[in-house]
Amino acid sequence: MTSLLEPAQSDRPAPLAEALDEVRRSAQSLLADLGDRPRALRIRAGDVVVEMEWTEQQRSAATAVVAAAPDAPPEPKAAPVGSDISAPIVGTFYRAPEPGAAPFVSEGDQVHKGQQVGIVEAMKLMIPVEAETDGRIVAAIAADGAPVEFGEPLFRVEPSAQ
Amino acid sequence: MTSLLEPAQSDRPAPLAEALDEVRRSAQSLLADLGDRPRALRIRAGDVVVEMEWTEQQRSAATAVVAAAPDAPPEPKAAPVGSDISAPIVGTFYRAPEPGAAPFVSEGDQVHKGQQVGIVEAMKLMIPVEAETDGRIVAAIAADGAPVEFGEPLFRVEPSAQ
Amino acid sequence: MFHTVLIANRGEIALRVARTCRELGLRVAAVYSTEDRDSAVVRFADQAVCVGPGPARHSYLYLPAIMEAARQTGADAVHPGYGFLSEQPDFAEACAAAGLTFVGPPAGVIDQLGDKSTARAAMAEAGLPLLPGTIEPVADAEAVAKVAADIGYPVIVKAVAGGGGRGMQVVNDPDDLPRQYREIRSTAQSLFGDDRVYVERYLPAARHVEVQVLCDQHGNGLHLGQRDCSVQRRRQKIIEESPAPGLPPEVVEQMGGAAVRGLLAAGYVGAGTVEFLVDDQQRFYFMEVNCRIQVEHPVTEMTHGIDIVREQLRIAAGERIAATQQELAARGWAIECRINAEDPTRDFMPTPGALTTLDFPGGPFVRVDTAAVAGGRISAAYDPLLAKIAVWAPDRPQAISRMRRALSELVVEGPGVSTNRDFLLTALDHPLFVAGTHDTSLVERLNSQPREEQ
Amino acid sequence: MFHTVLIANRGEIALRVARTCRELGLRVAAVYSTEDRDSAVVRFADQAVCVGPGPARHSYLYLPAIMEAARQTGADAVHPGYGFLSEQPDFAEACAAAGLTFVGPPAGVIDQLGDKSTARAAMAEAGLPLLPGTIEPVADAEAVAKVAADIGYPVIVKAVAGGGGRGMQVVNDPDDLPRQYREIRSTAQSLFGDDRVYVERYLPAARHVEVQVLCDQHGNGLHLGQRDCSVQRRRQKIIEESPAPGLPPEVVEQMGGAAVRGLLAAGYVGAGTVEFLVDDQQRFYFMEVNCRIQVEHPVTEMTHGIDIVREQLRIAAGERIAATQQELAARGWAIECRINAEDPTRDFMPTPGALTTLDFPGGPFVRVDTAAVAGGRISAAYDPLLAKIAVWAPDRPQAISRMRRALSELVVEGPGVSTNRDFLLTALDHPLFVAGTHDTSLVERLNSQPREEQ
Repeated sequence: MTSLLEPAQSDRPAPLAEALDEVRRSAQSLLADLGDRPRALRIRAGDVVVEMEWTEQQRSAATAVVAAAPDAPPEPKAAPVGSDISAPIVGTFYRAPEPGAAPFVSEGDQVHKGQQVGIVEAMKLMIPVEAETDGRIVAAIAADGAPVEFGEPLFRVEPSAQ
Repeated sequence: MTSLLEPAQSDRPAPLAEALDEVRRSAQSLLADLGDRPRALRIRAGDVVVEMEWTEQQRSAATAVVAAAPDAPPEPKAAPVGSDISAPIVGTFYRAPEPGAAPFVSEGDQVHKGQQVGIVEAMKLMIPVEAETDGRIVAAIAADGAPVEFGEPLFRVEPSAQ
Repeated sequence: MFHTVLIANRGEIALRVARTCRELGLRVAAVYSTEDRDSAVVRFADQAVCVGPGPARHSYLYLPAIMEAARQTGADAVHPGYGFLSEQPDFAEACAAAGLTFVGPPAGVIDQLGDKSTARAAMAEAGLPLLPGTIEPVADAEAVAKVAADIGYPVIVKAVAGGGGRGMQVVNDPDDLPRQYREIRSTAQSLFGDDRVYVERYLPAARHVEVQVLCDQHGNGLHLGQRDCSVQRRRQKIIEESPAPGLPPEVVEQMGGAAVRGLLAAGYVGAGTVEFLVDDQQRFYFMEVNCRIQVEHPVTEMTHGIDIVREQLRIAAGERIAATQQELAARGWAIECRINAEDPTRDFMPTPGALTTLDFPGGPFVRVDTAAVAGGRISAAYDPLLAKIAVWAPDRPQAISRMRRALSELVVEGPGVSTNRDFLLTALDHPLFVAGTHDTSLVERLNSQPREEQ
Repeated sequence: MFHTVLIANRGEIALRVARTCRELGLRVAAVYSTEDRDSAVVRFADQAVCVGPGPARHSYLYLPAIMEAARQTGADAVHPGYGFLSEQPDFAEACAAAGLTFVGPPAGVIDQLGDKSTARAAMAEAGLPLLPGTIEPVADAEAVAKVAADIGYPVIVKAVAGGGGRGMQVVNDPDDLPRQYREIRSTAQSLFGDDRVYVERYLPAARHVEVQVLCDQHGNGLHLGQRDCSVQRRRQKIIEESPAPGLPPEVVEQMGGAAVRGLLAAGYVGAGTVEFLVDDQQRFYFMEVNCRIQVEHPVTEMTHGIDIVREQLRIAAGERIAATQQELAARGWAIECRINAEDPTRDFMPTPGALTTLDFPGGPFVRVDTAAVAGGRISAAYDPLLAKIAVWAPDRPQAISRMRRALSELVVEGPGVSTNRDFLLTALDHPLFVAGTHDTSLVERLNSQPREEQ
């Protein structure tokens, strides 16, 4: 019950909330009326300041961004980032060509683009996993025999300098 | 389909939306972790700047305001602004004490605080409307005999200099 | 039928009534306080009038403002919803005087049944069983003590003007009686402006079972079965279901018949509810009449396939009840949970505030009645009811499973806002509730049990 | 009963199935493509596995990925929903081979009934009426011309492997036949990898009426009445209702009996739908069998008070159908509208995109099935179905009024997103729909009418 927006038994939002609202609305309505975008916008009202700037190419789309940004979807759970090698299919990951054999690659190894680094088995199909770039295996992320989902990172690779 | 947020066939929001989101989220999470409120906050990331200041007494409630402001309800339809004289009850507004009589006040008239400027009739009750401040009637907004809602502006008043 | 219906209420019930009006092709006029400018019913309505500031006594309870709103909108009928002015005889009378149809019983009937003393007298005369106690108000502490000694402790002292769980006091010990008698009279005076009280036997382990009745203007009446509302916190219902579990068919029939007889004898018109207490021997006792639509009406609608608000409007327009009691057939089981913005761990203290996230359940056999929207807020000025979630299933165990699923889908987030969702899930899980043998003491049991035991 | 059910689908139907699994106490395993990472069923499920990228052929249609997901989640049953792999005999077979219960008919039955030629032969043998035409595929244009001359124009040439409104061509003029015959074979080859076609009489003014059937593993079968799905755009249903308006009771009974007889004869197990065309003389003709749950199953659930997904799961678990046809009782009228993210003014072109505002209807007798959430989006990778809104009422006129009310509450906003809401309202208002005498040509009528005339 400490929110300023909802003081017990009061009919009116508190001053800060009102001012914030006013400035936001004023900025939105100003921008809506302009049609195009200014380079910069700064609105100050009492303790509240809204300051906005746009680059040339951002001007045309700024309104949609302003309106939609608060509802943007959250970060994907397991998106491939950097130069990870990720699973090409959901299945069981194997680091070696057969049980007991040496792994295709180990941490520290140099790999070249297209080199096989593992296998994902799905429905008895053995699907090779290949390096997507030349580089060095920095970390083996998924364990041998682990169930992996599509797109799950298997190795982290530091790409070679071009 | 011109929104930057949803380029056709792309999985990722566009850079500005991401940055805005990132900065807003970063501000929110920073503030949430702090527990109390700083005097000022300024975060810049690329083209996006969020700059916030709090006064001493506003500190405790700032989070709620930050969270709630983007979703705050729209502008009240008929909220009294400035020094309007507004209807004290829903009913029928009369500018004169009886049919055919001269109006209580006309545009340009000086009024003093507490002076009767009209009547709202509700359920046969005649409720006097009084000036809330000394000043000059700038505009008569509601017509004689008009139905008015609670809080609807009746006159615009320019307050006298103190 | 009418042209324009003014809905003299707010929140979910205002929207509920508006929906049926729209379906009937009637114009919807809403009223709102400055707290409710952007409410669901305001957006839904064909016209909306601001009737005052947030505090209800200056808006939703302020008769001149509501009557003016009816006049300005050209309404020819007024639906009062529940709470606020719905059971004020003055309001029904003012509507009649202004030539408006009040969707509810006549002012005189509200007056008679709203006073517990005259209501008990009328129902006793119609042959309804009452708990041992007084029908007339008792004049002083000595008279109360004498009655209490006759009927045996514990007794309950109730304000004649009370209702909705307020203005009553259980007395377990004769020594406490004089003090408690004084207190309840003083409470009743300050709450209702009427310090008359009466005494009856108190049933510690009773079930709260009520009968939904419909009476038209032509002397026809029928009932739509029972609702069990025994799960209550601070004497307010939080889980309701229909039919009432474990009630023998002959009791269902007797209680239903008694309720219809009682209301017809009182000259009732419209939808009304007769509340009974049922003891552990399945004996039932008249408690009170609610002269309005109930919060929990959806469970009856789901089992009977009847839109009760539609029936209210048709009856108010003078139409006859076409069906007979024999033709009505209930199907399956329905349960409603009231989602309140409150904190069950802090004695159900309301937790109003802004709603940032709001996801309601959906899918098969789930009904949601709410006026809350993400981005809106629960106002501190009113009751903390956030939503009603009702489910239907062919039988009670499936209905409980479905309600558990539905509650698990509910997401309510906002700074400072909490709900009773988890508390409701705990109540649904209680062995007594699962068995359908719980009574009004269930919530107390839950609160007095350490969490480990549940 | 099972321990874990893998739901091999997405969108509203995946959530629909998950809800019933939860109510039955079954663990829910979901699959998702990278497009659906944050979908409703992913959040609802006990476990979720990413099975591939956005394009369905690499995820929801990719058998090895789905089978691996079932293995990884420890599923003992697989529910295929509708579309995707639901009517692929290979999938049912792979499940059986992996020791998983496939919630649907055996692979051999799907195979037989999915081929229109063998399906028509089987149903003809079971005594179901067929439109005049060929049962065996026709080999060349000359043979088609001969059949067409026998049965009379217009005729319809259909791909044996077709379905869902794709792979068919109406021929009005004998002169067009050779060209149109070549075209449809070529289309069928590219769509289904099977260019066999057959010919039957085309009914320009037919109603599409289907029967919901349930068959258990013990040879018991019954039907849950009819659904009329005559309101179609581009041969896809947009408004469905139950019962079918204006169908005489004897036709209801004969068609229902024929559907059950046909499926039992085919060795069907589970929930299936037999589709019929009904001409203006109320004669009905077998069209096809759908070996899965239908999009429009909610209307049957509402009139019968039966959770069809629950029955699917119980049947798959080997339970017997306990009820008899005589014990089943439908109540009232239900209508469903499919809300698609599409633009009716641009030939129903899909309008995928971000959803910034999303308000669904609620209140009495309204059901919403959707996986859409505000802040989410309608993906361009899949079908543009945004939500199903279904209503129930005691009779058809009230159901139409209620649907109009419910649709009026719907708010969908987002950059570039539009819906068919207003189009649905126009269809509901059409005098032929209001009278219940419309047929599958209704949408064409609406589109060819100038707006002023409506």
